[in-house]
Amino acid sequence: MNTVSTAATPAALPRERFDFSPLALLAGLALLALPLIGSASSWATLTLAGLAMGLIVFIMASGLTLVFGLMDVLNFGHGLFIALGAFMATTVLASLSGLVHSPDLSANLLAVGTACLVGMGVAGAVGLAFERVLVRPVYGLHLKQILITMGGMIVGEELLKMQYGAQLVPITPPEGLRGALLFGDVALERFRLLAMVVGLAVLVGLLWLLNRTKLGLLIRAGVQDREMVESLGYRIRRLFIGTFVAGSGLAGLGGVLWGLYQQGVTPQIGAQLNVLIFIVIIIGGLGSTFGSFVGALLVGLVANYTGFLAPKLALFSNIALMVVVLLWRPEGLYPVARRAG
Amino acid sequence: MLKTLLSHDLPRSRVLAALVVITVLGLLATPFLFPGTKPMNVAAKALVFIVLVASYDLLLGYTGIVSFAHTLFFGIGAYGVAIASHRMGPGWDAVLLGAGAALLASLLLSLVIGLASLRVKAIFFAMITLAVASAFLTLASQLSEFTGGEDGLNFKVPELLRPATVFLDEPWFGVDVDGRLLSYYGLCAAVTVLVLLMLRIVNSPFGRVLQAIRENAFRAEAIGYRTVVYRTLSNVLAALFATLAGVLLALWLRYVGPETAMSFEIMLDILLIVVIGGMGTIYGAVIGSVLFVLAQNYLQDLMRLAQGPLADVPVLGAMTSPDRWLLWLGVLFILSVYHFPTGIVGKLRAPPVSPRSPPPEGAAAGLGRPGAGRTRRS
Amino acid sequence: FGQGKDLRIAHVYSKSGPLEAYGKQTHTGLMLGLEYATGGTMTVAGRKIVVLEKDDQGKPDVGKNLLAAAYADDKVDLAVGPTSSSVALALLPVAEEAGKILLVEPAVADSITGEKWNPFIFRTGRNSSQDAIANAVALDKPGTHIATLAQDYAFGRDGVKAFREALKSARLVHEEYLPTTTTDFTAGAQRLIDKLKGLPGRKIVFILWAGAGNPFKIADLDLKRHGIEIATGGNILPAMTAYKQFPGMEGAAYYYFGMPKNPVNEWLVARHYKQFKTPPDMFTAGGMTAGIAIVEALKKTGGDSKTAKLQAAMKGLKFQSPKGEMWFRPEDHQALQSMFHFKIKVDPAFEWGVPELVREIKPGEMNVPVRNKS
Amino acid sequence: MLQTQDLTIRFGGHVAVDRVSCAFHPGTLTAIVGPNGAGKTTYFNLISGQLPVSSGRVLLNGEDLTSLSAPQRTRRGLGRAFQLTQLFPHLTVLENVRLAVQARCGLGLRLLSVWLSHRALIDESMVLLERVRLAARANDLAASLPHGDQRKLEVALLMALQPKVYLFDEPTAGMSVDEVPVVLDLIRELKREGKHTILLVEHKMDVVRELADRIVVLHQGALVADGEPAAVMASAVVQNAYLGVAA
Amino acid sequence: MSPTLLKLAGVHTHIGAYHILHGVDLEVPEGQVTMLLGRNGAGKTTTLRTIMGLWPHSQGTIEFAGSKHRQSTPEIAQQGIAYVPESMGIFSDLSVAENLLLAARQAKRLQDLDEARLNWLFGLFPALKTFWQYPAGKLSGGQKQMVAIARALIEPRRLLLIDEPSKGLAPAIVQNLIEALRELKKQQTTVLLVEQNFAMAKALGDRVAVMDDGRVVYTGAMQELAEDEGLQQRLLGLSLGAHQ
Ligand SMILES: Nc1ncnc2c1ncn2[C@@H]1O[C@H](COP(=O)(O)OP(=O)(O)OP(=O)(O)O)[C@@H](O)[C@H]1O
Ligand SMILES: Nc1ncnc2c1ncn2[C@@H]1O[C@H](COP(=O)(O)OP(=O)(O)OP(=O)(O)O)[C@@H](O)[C@H]1O
Ligand SMILES: [Mg+2]
Ligand SMILES: [Mg+2]
Repeated sequence: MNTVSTAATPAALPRERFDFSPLALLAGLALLALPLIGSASSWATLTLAGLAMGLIVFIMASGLTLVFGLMDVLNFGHGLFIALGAFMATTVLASLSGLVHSPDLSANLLAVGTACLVGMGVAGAVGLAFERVLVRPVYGLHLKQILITMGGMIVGEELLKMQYGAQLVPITPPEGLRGALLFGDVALERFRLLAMVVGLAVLVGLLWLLNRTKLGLLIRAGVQDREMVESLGYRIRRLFIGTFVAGSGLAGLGGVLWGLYQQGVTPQIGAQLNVLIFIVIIIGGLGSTFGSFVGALLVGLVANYTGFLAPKLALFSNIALMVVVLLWRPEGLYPVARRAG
Repeated sequence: MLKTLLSHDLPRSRVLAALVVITVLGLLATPFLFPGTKPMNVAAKALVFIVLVASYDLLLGYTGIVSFAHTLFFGIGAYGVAIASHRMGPGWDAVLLGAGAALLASLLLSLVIGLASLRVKAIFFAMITLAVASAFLTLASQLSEFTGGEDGLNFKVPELLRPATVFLDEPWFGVDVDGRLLSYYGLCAAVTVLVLLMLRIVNSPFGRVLQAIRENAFRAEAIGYRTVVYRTLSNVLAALFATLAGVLLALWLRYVGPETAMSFEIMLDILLIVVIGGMGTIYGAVIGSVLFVLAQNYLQDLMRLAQGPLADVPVLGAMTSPDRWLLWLGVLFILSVYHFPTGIVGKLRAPPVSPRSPPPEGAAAGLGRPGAGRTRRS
Repeated sequence: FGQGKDLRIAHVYSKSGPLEAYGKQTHTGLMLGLEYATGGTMTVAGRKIVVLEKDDQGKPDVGKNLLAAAYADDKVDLAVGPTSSSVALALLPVAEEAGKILLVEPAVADSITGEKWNPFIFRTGRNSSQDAIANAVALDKPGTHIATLAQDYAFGRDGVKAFREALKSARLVHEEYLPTTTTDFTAGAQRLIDKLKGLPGRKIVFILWAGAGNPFKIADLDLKRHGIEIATGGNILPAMTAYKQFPGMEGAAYYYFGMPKNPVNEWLVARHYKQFKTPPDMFTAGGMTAGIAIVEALKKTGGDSKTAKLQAAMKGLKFQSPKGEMWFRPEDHQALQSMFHFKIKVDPAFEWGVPELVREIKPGEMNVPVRNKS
Repeated sequence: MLQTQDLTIRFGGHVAVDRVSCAFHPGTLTAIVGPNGAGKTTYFNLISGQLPVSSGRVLLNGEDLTSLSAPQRTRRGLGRAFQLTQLFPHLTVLENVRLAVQARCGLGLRLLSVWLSHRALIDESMVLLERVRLAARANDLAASLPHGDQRKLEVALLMALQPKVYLFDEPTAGMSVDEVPVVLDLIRELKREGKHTILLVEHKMDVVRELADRIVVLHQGALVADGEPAAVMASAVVQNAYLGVAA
Repeated sequence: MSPTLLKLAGVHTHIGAYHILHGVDLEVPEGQVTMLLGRNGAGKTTTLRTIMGLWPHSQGTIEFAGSKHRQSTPEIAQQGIAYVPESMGIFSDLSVAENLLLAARQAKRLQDLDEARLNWLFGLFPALKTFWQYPAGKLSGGQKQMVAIARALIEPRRLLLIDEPSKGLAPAIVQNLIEALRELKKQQTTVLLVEQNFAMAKALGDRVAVMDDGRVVYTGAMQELAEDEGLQQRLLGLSLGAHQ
C-alpha cells in the first residue's frame, strides 16, 4: 500500500476535557451565600430547598433541551405537556385516594409513582400526536416551529379548559409527602427529597443514554443529515418520534411533580413556566442536558438566596443570572457545538 | 408620482393591488360605511397594528432577526405618552414630550440590546429577548408609581381629540364630526406617512443590504458590509417605528396597561400577522393586520351565529362555544402557517414557475433561516 | 311609568382569559339575582330586562371598547362588571364620558371607589380594604404577634396597609412581600420564621395572596415546631381545598354558602343546588347581589332608567343580598356589607376545608375609609 | 504588495498555520498547494479576516490589517472567492452582483433613496455579468443556477469588488470537466491585466502548471517550498508528501 | 461475464415538477467496477440517489441481487449497499470516530470496530488517525471527503455507490484511493462509481455507462472507450489530454 510519510503528524488530538468551572461556580455561589445569610441552619435549609427546586425545574427543562439538542426543534408548546402531566396527577391521585390517604409511606409512593407513569404516558402519547401533526412538517424551520408549537399550545390549553374547566383543580399530595424532615434546625420538605431522587435519576438516565449508547449519536447525526443516516441503514423517523415522545414524557413527569408541589393545577400552569425553563436551558447552553442541570440548580439556588437576602431583587434574579452567565460564556455554560446556526 | 411615493415597490399582482386599494379605501371610509363605536375602534386598532407589524417585518422579514422584545418598544411609546399626559395634564406639550422621551428611551435601549446581543446566535437572541421582554413587563407592573402598575393608566388626550369636542352641530352624512373623528383621520394620516417611510427604507440601498444579510450574513461580510452595524441600525429603526405605533395606540385608547401594550400575546399576534401577510413585504403587514384584527374582533360574534345548531351536541357544542374562540384562533394560526408559507402577499405575487430552472431549494425555507450568523463555511 | 321599552343591561366580564372561572360565576349570579328580585318575571315596572354579555377577555383595552360600544351602539341603560380590577379601572372613564352607570362587581381594587372614582360608579363588590380590615378585626387580640405575607405589587401593599391600620391590639411585627411570580416560598418562609420564632404569645402569619403560586407551601417547613399559625381570608371553593390541611385556621371571608342565614341566601343555595348540583360560590353571591341592587333601584325609580334618576335612587339604597342587608354609602357609592369571621373545620363530606362561622362582622365594626376626592 | 509575517493559528493544541511568512506581488499569480489539511484554506481565512490570528501579521502595502475585521479588509482591497460557493441564494443574479458593487461604492447606508435610482450600479453589474456570460440569467434567482454558473457568479462577486488582491480557493472544485475552462479563462484575463495580486489554491496540477508564476507549498501548516513552478514541482517534498509518486 | 448484481430498467425519476431521468437502463455486474460518466447535469447523481431510494422513481424497475428493490432508504442500505454522496454528508458535530462508528452497523461501541480494517483505512487516509477525535465539521474539505469514503469502507458491503470521490483530494490520496478500490474488487466488492476525473476512471473501470439528458446513451467496456478518442469527444465533450 502506498504510504505517505506520517512521521511528523501531530499526535492524536485529545478529546475535550470535562469542564468543571460551571460546577465550581455553583459551589462558589453556595459558599459565598453562607456568610451573607449568617445562620448555618437557615443556609442549609435554603440550599437544600434550592437544589431540590432546581431538580424539579431540571426535569421539566430536560425534555425541552433534549428535543432541541437532538432534533433542533424549539418547542414553545412544551408547557402544554407539563400541564397535561399535572392534570393527570389530579386524575390519578383522585382515583387512588385510598393509597393517598394511607399512613403507609410505600402506599403513598405507589400512588405518586402511578401518577408519574400515567403523566409520562399521556404526555408522551399526546407528544406523539403533536409531532406527527404539527412538528413533522417544519423540521429545520425554526421560526415556523416557534409559531406552530405556540399555536398548538393555545389549542391544547383551550382543550384542557374544556375538559377540566378554567379554574384551579386542587391536588392533595399524599400524607407521607407533606411536612418536612428536620435535622436540628434544618428543614427539608419530604416532597423535595423525593423530587431530588427523581431528578437525579432522570439526569443519570439521560446522560447514560446520550453518551454511552449509539442512540444519542444517531439522533444527533440525524439532525444534521437525515438522508445520510438513512443511507447508512437506520430508520431515523422512529428515532425522531421516540425522542419527541421522550421529551414530552419528561415534561409530563415534571408536570406531575410540579402539580404535586403546587398542590393545584390550572391550564396555564405550563405556560407560566415557559420563561423560567427557557432561561434554564439558555444558561445551560441550549441543547446540553448536563448544562440545563447545572443551570437549573443555579436558578434554584439564586432564587432562594436572593429571596432571603433581598426579596425585592428576587423578581429579577433569574434574568440577572442569565445575563451574568452569558457575559461569561456567550453560548451558555456547556455550549453545544452546533451545525450552521 | 405614485411610483415615487411607493418607492417603486408596486404590488406587482392585480389581485394584490386590488386588495390593497380596497383595504385603504375601506379603512378611510369606515366611519361612514359602518357607523358606530366598535367598527371605528376595530379599524383604529388595525391601523396601529399596520405600523407595528411593518416595523417588526423590518426586523424579521428583511433582516432575518427573530426578536420577542418588539412589544417592549411598543409599550415604551404608549407609556411615554400616557405618563407624560398623566403627570403634566392633558395637552400637546405632554404628547410631544412623552413621545420624544419614549423615542429616546427606545433608541438607547435598542442600541444596547442590539450591540450586546446581536452577536450571539440567532436562536439565543430570540430567547434572550423573550426573557428581557418578560422582565420589562414585570417592571411595568412593579413601578406602579409611574405606570399605574397592573391597573395601567387612564389619561386625557388634548382637547382637540376628545369625543366631547364637537366641530359641526349637525352630523355629516350621519356621522358626528367630533374629536373622535378627527383622531381617527389623524391616525390614518400618521399611519400613511409611517408606512410610506418604511416602504422607502426597505427599498433603499440600505434595505437591500438587510436582505443580503438575511440571505447570507457571512457573504455580506465578505463583500464588505459590517453586519453588526446594519443589524443594529435595523434593530433601532424597528424599535423607533414600534415606539411611534405605541404613541398612536395610547392616543387612541387613552389608556395604557401592561397587558395592552407589552404582553406576550401581542407579540404572538405580531408574529402571526407577519407570517400570514407574508414576510419581507410591507404590503403583507397592511393586509395581514386588517384581516387579523377583523378576525380577532368578530370571530366570537361569528361563532355565536354559527353555534346555534351545534349548541347541544356534546363535544362539538363545547368546542364551538363562543368562549372557546381562542381555540379556533389557534387552529387558524396553525393552518395559516402551513398554508401560506410565503404569506398572502407571497402567494399572490408568486411568479409563474419557469419550466427549466429548478425551484429555489425550499423556497419556503426562507422561514427556516432566522438569520444572524447562520452560515459558516467549513 | 310609561317606558315600555326593554331595559338593557350590559354585563362586561371575562368569559375567556385567565379569570374566566370567576367571570362565569358572576354571570350566573347576576342572572339569578335578576330572577330573584323580579320574582321570576324578569320585568321591572313593566320593562323587560335584557342582559347583553360582553367578553372583555381580561384585557382592559378590549373591555374599554366593549363598554363604549355597549353604551353608544347597543344603547344599554347601565352596565355591570368587570371581573378584573385593571379592566375596571379602564372602564371608569368610559362610564363618565357616556354619562351612564357602571355597577362594579366583583373587581376589588380600592381605587375604583377611591381616587379613580366618578359619580357614575357604584360597587356591590367588597373592596380590598374591606377584606383586609375584616381579617384584621378577626385576628385582632391582645398578645398576638402577626407577620404578613403578600404579593409585591400595589395590590398586595395596599391590602397590608389597610390591614395594618385596622389592627388595634395585636402587634404587626413584619411585612414580607414576595414577587407575584414566586414559586418557591422557602426563602420567605425562612425569613418569617426568623422574625417570629422567638416571640411570646400567639404567632400568626397572615397570608394575602391572589393568583398563581401557592403560599400555603410555607406550612410544609413545619411552622408548628415554632408554634406559628397561618391565617388568611376566604376564597373560592376549589382554592379552599388547600385549607383542609389547616384545621383551626382563622380568617375573615366575603362569603361561604353555609354562613349567612337569611332568606335570600337560602333561595340562592337551594336554587343553585337544583340547577348545578353544586353550592354557590363567592362570585355567584356577588353577581346575585348586583342583580338585586339593579332591580331594587329600578323599583325605586319606577322603571325610569335615566342616569340622574338612577343615581339619585342608588345613593344610600338599602337592599337585601345573600350576605344580608347592604347599602351604597352616599360618599363613594361603595356597598357596605357584613364579612364573616371563620375557623376551618375538616369535614370528610366536603372536598374543601369548611369555614365555620365564628361571628358575623357587621359593617359598623369595620371602619372602611372613604378614599375618593369628592 | 500583500505580506504575511509569521502568520500562525492554533486550534486547541493543533497548529493549522505555522509561522508562515511570505510576500505576494502585483502582477503575479501564486499557486498554493499542499496535501489535504495542510492549512491552505485556513491561510486564506487568516488573510481575509474570517479567522482571528493567534500570532503574526497581515500587511497590505505596508498597512497592518491584522486587527481589522473581514469587511474592513475587503474595503482595503482584499477579495475572496470561497471553496464552497457563498451566494445570496434567494436574490436574483443581478442583485447578487449589484450588492457587491454597492458595497465597493460605499452606498450601503443610504436610507432614503430608492435603490433603483442608482442606475450606475445596475449598469456596471450588467457589464460584469456579460463578462462572465451570465447576463441572460440576470433576473433568475441565484439558487436556481446550475453548479457551474454558481461558481461563475461567485467569481463575478469577487470581480465586482475590484480588489487589489484576489484569493481563489479551488475555483474549479466539483465543477464538471467542460466548465473548467470558462473559469480559467477569467483568471487568465485578470492575469493579463497585470496589476493584480492573485493567489490560487488548486489540486489540479495541470491547471497549476499552466497558470502559476510561482508555487508555494504548505505542509502541516508550515511553508516548506517556494519558487519557480518547475523547480518546486520537482522537489522531493512535493513529490513525496503531495503527489505521492515516490512510494 | 459475471452475473448482474444491480439492474435498472426504464427508470423515470421526477424531482418536484421536473422530469429528470427519462428511462435509465443500467446493469452493474457483480465483482466489477462500473463507471458512470456524463456531462454536467446529465443525471448521474440523480441515478445514484434513485437507487438509494432518496428520490422515488415513478416508472421502471430496480432489481438488486435478483429480487425486487425495497422502497425505503434504510431497507435498501441494509441489503448491503454503501453510498458516498456528492455532498459528502458528514455529521459535522460528531467526531471522526463517531462518524465511522455510525457507519459500522455491527459495532455498538468504538472498541467493537474491526482493528485490521481500521488500520487499513488509516493507511489509506492517514488524516483519519490524526484527527480521530476531532469534530468532523472542522476538518478541511479534502479530509471530510476522506471521512465520507472511509464510512463506506468501514465494513464489507456488497455494492458501493460512490459519487465523485476524487474532488478536493490531493493527488497522493487519489492514488491511495485507486489502490484501495482495486483491492476491494479483488474481494468481490461491486462498485458503481461516478467520476469527472477521467484518468481515475480509466485506471479503475471495467465497464462504463455514459449518461446524457437523463438516459444511458452508451455502455461498454472501459477499455473500448479509453482507446477511442472520437467516442470520448462525442459522449463527454473532452479529449483525453484536457484537464485530467
Ligand atoms: N475552525 C477550525 N477549528 C479547528 N480546526 C480547524 C478549523 N479550521 C481548520 N482546521 C484544521 O486546520 C487544518 C487545515 O485546514 P484547511 O482547511 O486549511 O486545509 P486545506 O489545506 O485547505 O485542505 P484541503 O485541501 O483539504 O481543502 C485541518 O487539519 C483542519 O482540521
Ligand atoms: N433538487 C433538484 N431540483 C430540481 N432539479 C434538480 C434537482 N437536483 C438536480 N436537478 C436537475 O437534475 C438534472 C440532473 O442533475 P444531477 O445532479 O443528477 O446531474 P449530474 O449528472 O450528477 O451532474 P454533475 O456532474 O454536475 O454532478 C440537472 O439538470 C439538475 O438541474
Ligand atoms: Mg481547503
Ligand atoms: Mg452529480
